[in-house]
Order: sequence, then structure tokens, then C-alpha cells
Amino acid sequence: MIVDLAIISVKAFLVLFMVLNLAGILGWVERKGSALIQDRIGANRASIFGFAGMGLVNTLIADPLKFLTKEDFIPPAGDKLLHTLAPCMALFPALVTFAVIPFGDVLILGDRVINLQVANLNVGILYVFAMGSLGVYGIVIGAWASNNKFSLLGGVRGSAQMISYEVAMGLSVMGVLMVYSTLDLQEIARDQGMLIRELLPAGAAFLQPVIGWLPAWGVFLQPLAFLLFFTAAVAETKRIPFDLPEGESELVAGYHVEYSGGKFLMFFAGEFAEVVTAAALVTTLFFGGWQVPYLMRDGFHFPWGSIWLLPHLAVVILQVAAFTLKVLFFCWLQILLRWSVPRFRYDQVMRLGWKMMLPLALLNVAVTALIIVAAQ
Amino acid sequence: MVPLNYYLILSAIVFSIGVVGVLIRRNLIVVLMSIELMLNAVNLTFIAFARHLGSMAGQVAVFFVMAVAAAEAVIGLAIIISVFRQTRTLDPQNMQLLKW
Amino acid sequence: MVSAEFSTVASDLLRWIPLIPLCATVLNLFWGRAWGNRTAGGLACAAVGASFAIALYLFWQLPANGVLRDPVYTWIESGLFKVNVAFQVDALTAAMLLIVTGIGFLIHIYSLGYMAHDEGFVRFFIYLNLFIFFMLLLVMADNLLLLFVGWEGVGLCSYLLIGFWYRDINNTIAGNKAFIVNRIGDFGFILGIFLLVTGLGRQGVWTLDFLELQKHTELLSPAMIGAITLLLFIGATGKSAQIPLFVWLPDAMAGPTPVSALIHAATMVTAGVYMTARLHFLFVLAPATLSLIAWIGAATAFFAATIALTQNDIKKVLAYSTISQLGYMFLAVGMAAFSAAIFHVFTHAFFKACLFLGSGSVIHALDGEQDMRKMGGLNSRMPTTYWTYLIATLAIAGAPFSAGFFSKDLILWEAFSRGAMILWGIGLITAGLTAFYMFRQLFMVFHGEFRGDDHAKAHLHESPAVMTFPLVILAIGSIFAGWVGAPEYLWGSRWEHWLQPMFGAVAAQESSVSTEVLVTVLTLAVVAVGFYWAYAKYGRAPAKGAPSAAEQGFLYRLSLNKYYIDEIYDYLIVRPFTGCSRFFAEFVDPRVIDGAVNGVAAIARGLSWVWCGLQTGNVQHYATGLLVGTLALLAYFLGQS
Amino acid sequence: MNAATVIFLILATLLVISSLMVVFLRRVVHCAMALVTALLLIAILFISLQAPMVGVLQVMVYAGAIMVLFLFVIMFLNPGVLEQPSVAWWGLAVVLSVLLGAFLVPLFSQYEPGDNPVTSTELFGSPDVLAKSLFGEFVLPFEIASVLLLVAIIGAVVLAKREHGSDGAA
Repeated sequence: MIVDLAIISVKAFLVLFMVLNLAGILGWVERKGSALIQDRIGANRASIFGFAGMGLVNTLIADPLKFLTKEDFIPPAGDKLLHTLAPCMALFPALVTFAVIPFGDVLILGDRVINLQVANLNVGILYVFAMGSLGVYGIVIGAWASNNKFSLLGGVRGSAQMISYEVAMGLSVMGVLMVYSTLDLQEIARDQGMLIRELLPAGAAFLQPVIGWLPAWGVFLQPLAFLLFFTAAVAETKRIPFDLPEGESELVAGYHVEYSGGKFLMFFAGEFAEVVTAAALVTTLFFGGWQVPYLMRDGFHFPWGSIWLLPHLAVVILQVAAFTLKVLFFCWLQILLRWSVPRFRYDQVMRLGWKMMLPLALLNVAVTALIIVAAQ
Repeated sequence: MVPLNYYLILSAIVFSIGVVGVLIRRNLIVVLMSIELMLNAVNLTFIAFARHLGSMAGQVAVFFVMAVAAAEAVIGLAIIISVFRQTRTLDPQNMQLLKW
Repeated sequence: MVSAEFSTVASDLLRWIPLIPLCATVLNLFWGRAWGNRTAGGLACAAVGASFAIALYLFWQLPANGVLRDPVYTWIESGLFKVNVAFQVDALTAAMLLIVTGIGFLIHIYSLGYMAHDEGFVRFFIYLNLFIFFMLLLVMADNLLLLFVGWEGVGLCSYLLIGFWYRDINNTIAGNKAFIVNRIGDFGFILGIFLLVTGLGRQGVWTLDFLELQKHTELLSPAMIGAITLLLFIGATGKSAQIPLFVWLPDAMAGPTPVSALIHAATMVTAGVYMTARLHFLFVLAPATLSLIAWIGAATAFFAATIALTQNDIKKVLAYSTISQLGYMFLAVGMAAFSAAIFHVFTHAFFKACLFLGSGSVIHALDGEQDMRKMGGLNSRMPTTYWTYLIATLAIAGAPFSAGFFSKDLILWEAFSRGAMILWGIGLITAGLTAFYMFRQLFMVFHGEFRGDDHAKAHLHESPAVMTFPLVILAIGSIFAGWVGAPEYLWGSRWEHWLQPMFGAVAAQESSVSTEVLVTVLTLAVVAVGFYWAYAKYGRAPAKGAPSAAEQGFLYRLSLNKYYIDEIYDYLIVRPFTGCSRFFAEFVDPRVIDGAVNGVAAIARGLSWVWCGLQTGNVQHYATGLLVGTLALLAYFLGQS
Repeated sequence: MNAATVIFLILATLLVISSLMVVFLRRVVHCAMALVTALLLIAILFISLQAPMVGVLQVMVYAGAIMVLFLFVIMFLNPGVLEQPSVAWWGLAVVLSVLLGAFLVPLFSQYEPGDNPVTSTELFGSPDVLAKSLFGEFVLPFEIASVLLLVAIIGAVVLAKREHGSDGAA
């Protein structure tokens, strides 16, 4: 009993530690990335006792210090309570989403089997969506509590945009759920360990040499769903090209005009946490989660039949590392996106969400259903 | 194992509170929210009975109640918006034209 | 004196006689305007012509004292009482058929020319065909109820056609008058039918078929028969314009002249005579009714003739002469000389139709002028009309060997031979008066010189052939139609032999030929006197047209104003009636009835005010009401448990 | 008094408090947030009642969609004026509602559930069981519900669409 609690808390602590630090690191990566793309030297001012090297560490330490030591301004006409509550509401869902994201297969210590996942819900994916849908409250409430025209507009935009893209997101995932026929993320991750040839129906045997050797990752089974989901996830993070809620050119800073100091830091961290969440979700749903191609619990089983056994611990470490790498890759991808594309107009955002992605997602679901029925 | 009555009593109380909201509030949005509250109180009884009787029917019923509630909220809000465009108010007492 | 049994022969050709005009009506009703005047009119005429052809054929086929029957279907059947829609043709019906279809056909053709320039052309022919249909229904019906349908139908058509030019309020009023007066008569008629049905039904015979009735007349008590016949005769007076219900006929002249010729001279107005003849087996059992009929007929004849003496409207004169001739017919009916009556109907149809059509041609020539004082000297302008008119006048006046001569003398002889001297005397005088007013009219219209204005004079012209052709036919008819009924001392009457089986042997007590000739000569003398008087007064001195009413005596004015009958009716009946209805309309209806209704409404409103307070329109108040109701239910059920 | 009951009592208290806030707070946004809290609490109660699927759906549908819609409309119309309560009316309504509660609570408290066939199977309330009964015996209501939602969507669009010519709010 006690041990179980301890294990769970350890897992939770680890996950939170990872995520928050990753968020911090992303802040630096974002600066560097922007500097890279804009062909300038960036983020080289933070210095410890005049020593400006190893900017990553500096940033990691300096940014929070800077924010936390700034004045925490609350608009007098605003709503104190909600104004304070809003940033927490923005950060909370992004963090708790990780509870159901598996970062590895089981770890066997002695006679104890530890599932490398904070909470194993049989409705995991729904839980993710539920939390994601709660994310909007941070923006809306913050915007309203600031009692500021611009922030209010930002809040309205944010709520509408996030609701719209949640629809497309959920529908795009439907295909994946149909393929793996479960809501449990851990199950989904495990199923992606198979090879496509195990899934191919007898009718499509001729495809064996062509794609049979591929791992049954979501991206191979549901490419369209992957594109849609990734786009929707980016939109959910309210970052360029979907940063209408905070369109600095139109709404000064949108929903967090009136925020400063620690609260702004929370919004900031929340945003990066969402980036990480999105990356983790894409990884888990479409890129095999913690799966390494051909790596079974006891080692590598290559399609050409050769087997390379590995100790259990090494396997687990490989899996966690693979998961981390994949997440990092997608975080980097998002940041690259954020600095390389312009911002949509609001009507364009809505049209994209409702008139293109939604029908495409529906089409995807229909086609998937047809194929599954045909395969049986 | 919490006895069924607790849930029923709780839902009764919440339901009554929702009724109060529907009756006294002079803001249509809050009235609508109170209605949602009442619906949820009923949902609670459904789930409680489902657990107690061990049948899924209760949970399915809740599912349908949610669907209806969603539709009701959407339509209600749309009506509220269009009404607000006509008479710049949300006070039901200023919407008494439909009588006699 | 029930007549001999008839041999009935079934023939489904009969139904087509009335059906063809009906079909024409329906077709014209829907497509007449689309087809245009020429086609519609042609169709109407062709329909009536076809009916006429069939009638002729049947007339040929008709076996001696036989009956053609054509049961179409059962109309009413309740318990023992059964009414068929069935047609029958016997000698009487055949005669009427020939009159209706034949004269009708000629008048249709005539109307083609007369109505040529009227925008209501198609409507006119629709009505006309409909009338023919109903008239045929009337004469061919094999039971009293179907006859009544036709009876009402012709009344309707007469109403429609009198008010044909409905834009003139007077025409509409005339139409209403005709309709209402006929209603009074029909009321009696209906009562008669009811009485007949119940009277026979009490004896266990539920029927209205003429043949059945004829078999069972003995079941009825004489008093009952008297009442029935009396009521039926009231109907006849309405339809056939007898005292006291004749007032509508003169006004009916407001309709187009062909209508006056067809409906108000030749066919419809004789329906009463036909009906009495059809039900002769009842009438002969009611001597009291018969004598009444005879007296009313004679009185009407004389009365109308005296009015006709002074009328200046060419059609009014003819109208009153029609009434007078109808009086003759009823005189004959009253004498139980039904064949004579029908014979007069037959001849009268010819010359009266001819007269009306002639007057119509005159009116046509003077485009609408009807006052004889503005006419004169037309004989040179429109010879055909003149000669036909002359022949018809001679016929109606009873000139020797003309149609009227035979029929009228027959009637007078019947009266004389039955020893009804007073009636005979009245008839005699009326004959003289007839001669007078007819020749007066002839002289005023066709002799002397034209008294109208120059414009009208310039416009004078003979009518087109389509109008003169029927005139010629009818003129020929008005001479020779009577020859079938010549008295015994001449070549004898085939008419009598023909209709004899219908009415049974009407025992005319034997009297010497010399007396009959004597009576005839006497009649001719009276007619000659009338003619000479007219010649002296109007013919010889054509320059001074009609004398004005002022310089005439009281009697003249009395006659000119039709004995103020209309005014008397107005004061005695119409005024009180309208006053009564005005009282109801202006006091009872608004105050009492509406008051009651509105009062109820007011009470309801007053009560509802109490509850209106509850309906605030505020949703939340309603919700509170819901909650209260819920609480009440809860309390109830908790109280239960 | 086991742990479950304690947790339930805590949740219940919070639920009652939050629903009271929904009704009696004056600012609409506060009411909305209180309602969101109440809904989340109810979702937790669902999960504690072996209905995890419904609980998560509760969060998704109510907290995630409906309430966001409410907030959106609140922002959209942004009613600045606070309503003026009329004391008499409040008194009447509150009395009536308390009466309703007074009727219902004893009714439920003296209700004998009888022997409760507690089904402690792991699968109870899981997605596939729910799906089986949903697409099994309740498939027709399910389809009807889908039609209802479609109608609601169209109706909302028609109602809220600003016919050109009339100037709308926001």
C-alpha cells in the first residue's frame, strides 16, 4: 500500500520534473531557434557573475528569477480572485494530461511490476481530451478578469478557437481508436509494437514485401489523421500560426495583456507545457510512443528473423529514451513551425477548422471504418 | 460503500437549489445554468441507481441526458443572443410580450 | 272513368332527349367561352335539334294508347316509399315533347341572330339549354316528384333569364318577383304532393308514379282529393300566371324576347296546364276544384284581355294576351276537356311564339324600342316580319281556318255544350277583346307612318334570315297546326282520337251540328266586331297615334294601370311583409339575438379578466406555477402512502 | 464511517456550496465558474460510482463544451449591469424550493434500497460495456439523439445568425 503510493508519487514527481524543465528548456530553444531563423545571435545576455556561457543553464535560472521578482500587477477594476486563479487553470490541465501518457513499458523490480505510466485509465484518451478542453478556462477567465477590451477579445477568440479545434482533434483521433480498438493509451502504445504484416488481411498479402516490415505505427496506419491531429494540437497550443487569442499586432497581447510577473510565467510555462503535451500525444498516438522498432520486451526481433537479446533494464531505458527523443523532436518541430509561418486571419482559422479539417476527419473515420469492415 | 440514499438526498438538495436559481434569477444565462444544474442532479440519481441496481441503463440514460442538455444549451444560448439583439437586456421580466 | 290499361314498352332512347341538352349545357359551361360564340351557339342548337329528332322518331314509334318507359335508376328508397328517375312518353307527353323541342329548336336558331351582339351570348345559351333540359324533365317525368324537380328547374331558368341583363336593377327585380311569386305557388304544390303521398300512404300505397296513382285513386276520399287538387292548382296558378298569381308574367318581359317567346309564352307557362292534364284522373274526381278552375280561367282570360286593350308596350300586350290565352286553357281544363286544353297549348305555342319573335324582330330593328307609340308603318320596311305577324294575329284572333280558330272554338264549344253559359259568354267576349287588342297592336306597329325619330327611322331594317326563317316556319304552323283538330262537321279531329285513350271518353253530350256551327258563327261575329272596332279606332286614322291617357275615361286608365293590381298587392302583402322583416332586421336581430351572443362574450371576457392577472408573460412565474403543481402532486402522493 | 463515505461527504458539501454559489452569486462569470466546479465534482462522484466513462464524458461535454459555450456567450454579450433582486419574489421562490427539498429529502432518506446487487466487476461502467448497451438495446434512442443534435446545430445557426440590416450585439 505505502509502497504503491510511493511509487505513484515518484512517477508523478518524475513526470512533472521532466515536463516543467522541458518547458523551461523550450523557452531557451525558442529564443535560439528564433535567432537562428532570423540570422542573429540571440539569448546571450543572461550572465552569472559576468559569465555568459552555457546560456541554457543561465536561461533556466534567470528566466524564473526575472519573472518572479517583477511586480505582480492586478488591474484595479479587474476581478482579483479570478485574475489570480486563471494562470493556474491554464497550467493545471497541461500538466495533469501527462498522468495518462505512458513513457515506457512495464519495469520489473523483483516481484513488483511497475507500469511506466502515472495513472492507467481505461478511458485514457478521453481523459486527455477532457483535460485539454479544460485548458480554455485559463484564457477565458484570465481575459475576463483583466477587465480589458483587448484581453476580452482575446478571450472570446481563444474560447471559440479551442472549441472548434477540439472537435476536429477528437474526430481525427477516432480513426486511431478504431484501428487499435481501445481508449487506453498504454494499450495503444503496446499495439504499435506489432508489425504491419501481422495486421495485413489475407487479401492484401501481396503488400507483404512492400510495407510488411514497417512497425504498425499510427502514422503509417492513419497518415491523414496524423496531419489533422498535429495541426489541431498546434492550434490548441494557441501558438503561431494559431495565436489569434494573443495577436500582438491587433490585441496588444491578447488575453494576458494585464499579466505580469509570476502569473505571466505560469501562462508562459503553461503554453510550453502544452507544446510538450501535444508532442507527447502525437508521439504516443502516431509514433509508437515508447516503442523502438523491433524491440520486444526481451530484445530486438528483426523482420529478417535475427534476434538480439537485451537485459530488461536496458530495454526499459531504450524505451524511455526513445519516447523522450520523439517528444523532443516534435517540440522542436513545433518551434520551427512557430518561427517559419505567418499568422492566419481569424476567419481563415475558423474556415480551416470547420470547413476543411472537420470534413476531412469525418472522411477519415468513414474510410477507416470501411477498411476495417473489409479486412474482417 | 456509500449507501444509495446519500446520493439521492444530495441530488434532491442540488435539484432544489437549481429550482431556486430558475425561479429567482433575473438573468437568462444564469437561469439556463440553473437548469443545467438540475439536469446534473438528476444524472447523479441515474448513476447512483445504475451502480446500485448493477445495470448500465442508468449510465446510458445519463448519456442521453447529456445529449439533450447540450442541444438545449445551444438552442437556449442562441435564443438568448437573438433576444439580446432585439431588447438590450437579459432580464426575463422585460420579455413579457407573449401573453393574452 | 279510369282509362284503359296501357301497354308499356321499354325504350332506353328516352333518356337521351333530356340528356343531350344537359350535356350541351355542361360543355358550354366549361369551354363555351373558349370555343367562342359561333361554336357554342351551334352546339346548343344542335343539341336541341337532336332532341327534336329523337322526339319525332318516338312520336312515330309511339303505339296507339301505349307508353314508352325508360327507368334510369332508383332515386329515393325508404321503406315502402320508392321513387325512380324514370321517363315515360305517352300521347300527352309526345305532344308536349314536340312543342318543347320543336319550338325550342326554332327559338334557339332565332336567338343566334337576336343575341349575336350580346356579350352574354354563351351564358344565354347555357341557360336556354338548361331550361330545355328541365322542361323535358318536367314533361317526361313518370312520377310527381321528378316532375316537381323539372317544375322548380324551369322556374330557376326563368328567373335566370328574366334577370339576364342583370346590370339593370329593374330586370333583377323582375326576376326576383317572378321567382318569389312562383315560390308561393310551389308552396301549394309541395303541400299537394305531401298530402297525396301521406293520403295514399295511409292506405298502404307508397308511390308517386302516375300510372300507380291512376290505379289507386279510389283509395282517396273525395274531400282529400279536393284538397289535393286545390293545392296542386295553386301551384299551377303560380306557374301558369292565373289569378291571383299572374303579376309576375308581365314583368317577366324584361328578359330577352326569345326567352319571352320560349318560356313565357310557349312552354313553361303551359306547365300548369300540362300538370293538370297529367293528373286529370285526380281532377275529374274533384268537381268543385274543376269548377273553380273554370271560373278562374275565364276570369283570368277576360281580365287580362281588358288590361291588354290599353297597353302601349308591344311585349306587355303580348304578355297579357298570353295570360288571357292561358285562361282559355284553364277554362278548358275546368270543363274537364283536357284534350282541348292541350290542343290550345299546341296551337298557342305556334302563334304566340311567332308573335313574340315578330315583336322581337321589330324591337331588334328599332334597337330596343318597345313603345308602340313610337312605331308604325313598318310593313313596308320589314315585309317578312309583317306578314308572319299578320298571320299569327289572325290565328290568335281566331280567323277562320287558322290554328286559333279551331282550338279556341273547341274550348268555347266545350263550355257551351256543357251548358256553362256564363263561362261561355265570358269566353265569347274575351274572343272579341282579343281580336281588338291584337289588331290594335298590328295597326299601331305596322300601319300608318313611322312615329319614331329620324335616327331610328334611318336604322330600320329587316331582320337577318336566321331570325326570319323561324318566323316563317311558325307562321305556317300557326295556320295548319289547328287542322289536326277540326270539328266533326268538317273533316273531323284526329287530335281527339289521338288523345282520347289518355283522358278516357270525355262524354260530350250529343248536340246537333247546327248548334255547333251556330256557336262558331257567333264567335266569328264577335271577333269581326272586335276587328272592326280596332280598325275604326287605330287602323283608319293612322295620323293620330295612340290617344293619351288623360283624355280617356276612368275605365281606360284603370285598364292602363292594370287595375292597380301591383299596387294592391304591394299594400296588402309586400308592405306589411317588408315592414315586418325590417322590424326583425333592425330590432330583433341586432338587439335580441346579437345582444344575447355579445352578452355571452362579454360575460366570458369579464370572467377572463380575473385570470388574465395570472398570465403575466413572465416565464419564471409560469415556472413557479409548475413548481406549485409539483408540490401539490407530491403532497397528494405522500398523503397516499 | 469508512473512507469512501468521508470522501463522499466532503464532495457533497463542496457540491452543495458550489451550487449555492451558482444560484446566489451576482456576477454571471462567477456563477459560471461555480457551475464548472459543481460539474467537476459531480464528475468525480460519477467516477466514484464506477462510471468512469460517463464521468470523463461529463467533464468533456459539460465542462469542456457547454460551459465554454456559456462563457463565450457571456463574453459575447458582456452584460455589465447587475440584476436587481426583488426581495418578496426571492422569498416566495426560496420558500417554495425549500418546501420541495423538505418533501424530497425525507422521501429519499426513508427509501429502502433493498438488497443491493453490488456489481464489483472491473468492467462495469467501462467504455466497452457502455458501448455494448448503447449500440445494443439503446441504438434507436442513440440515433434519435444524433438527429436531435443535428437539429440543434442547424437551429442554433439559424437563430444566432445576424440577418443583414439589423445590427447585432458584440
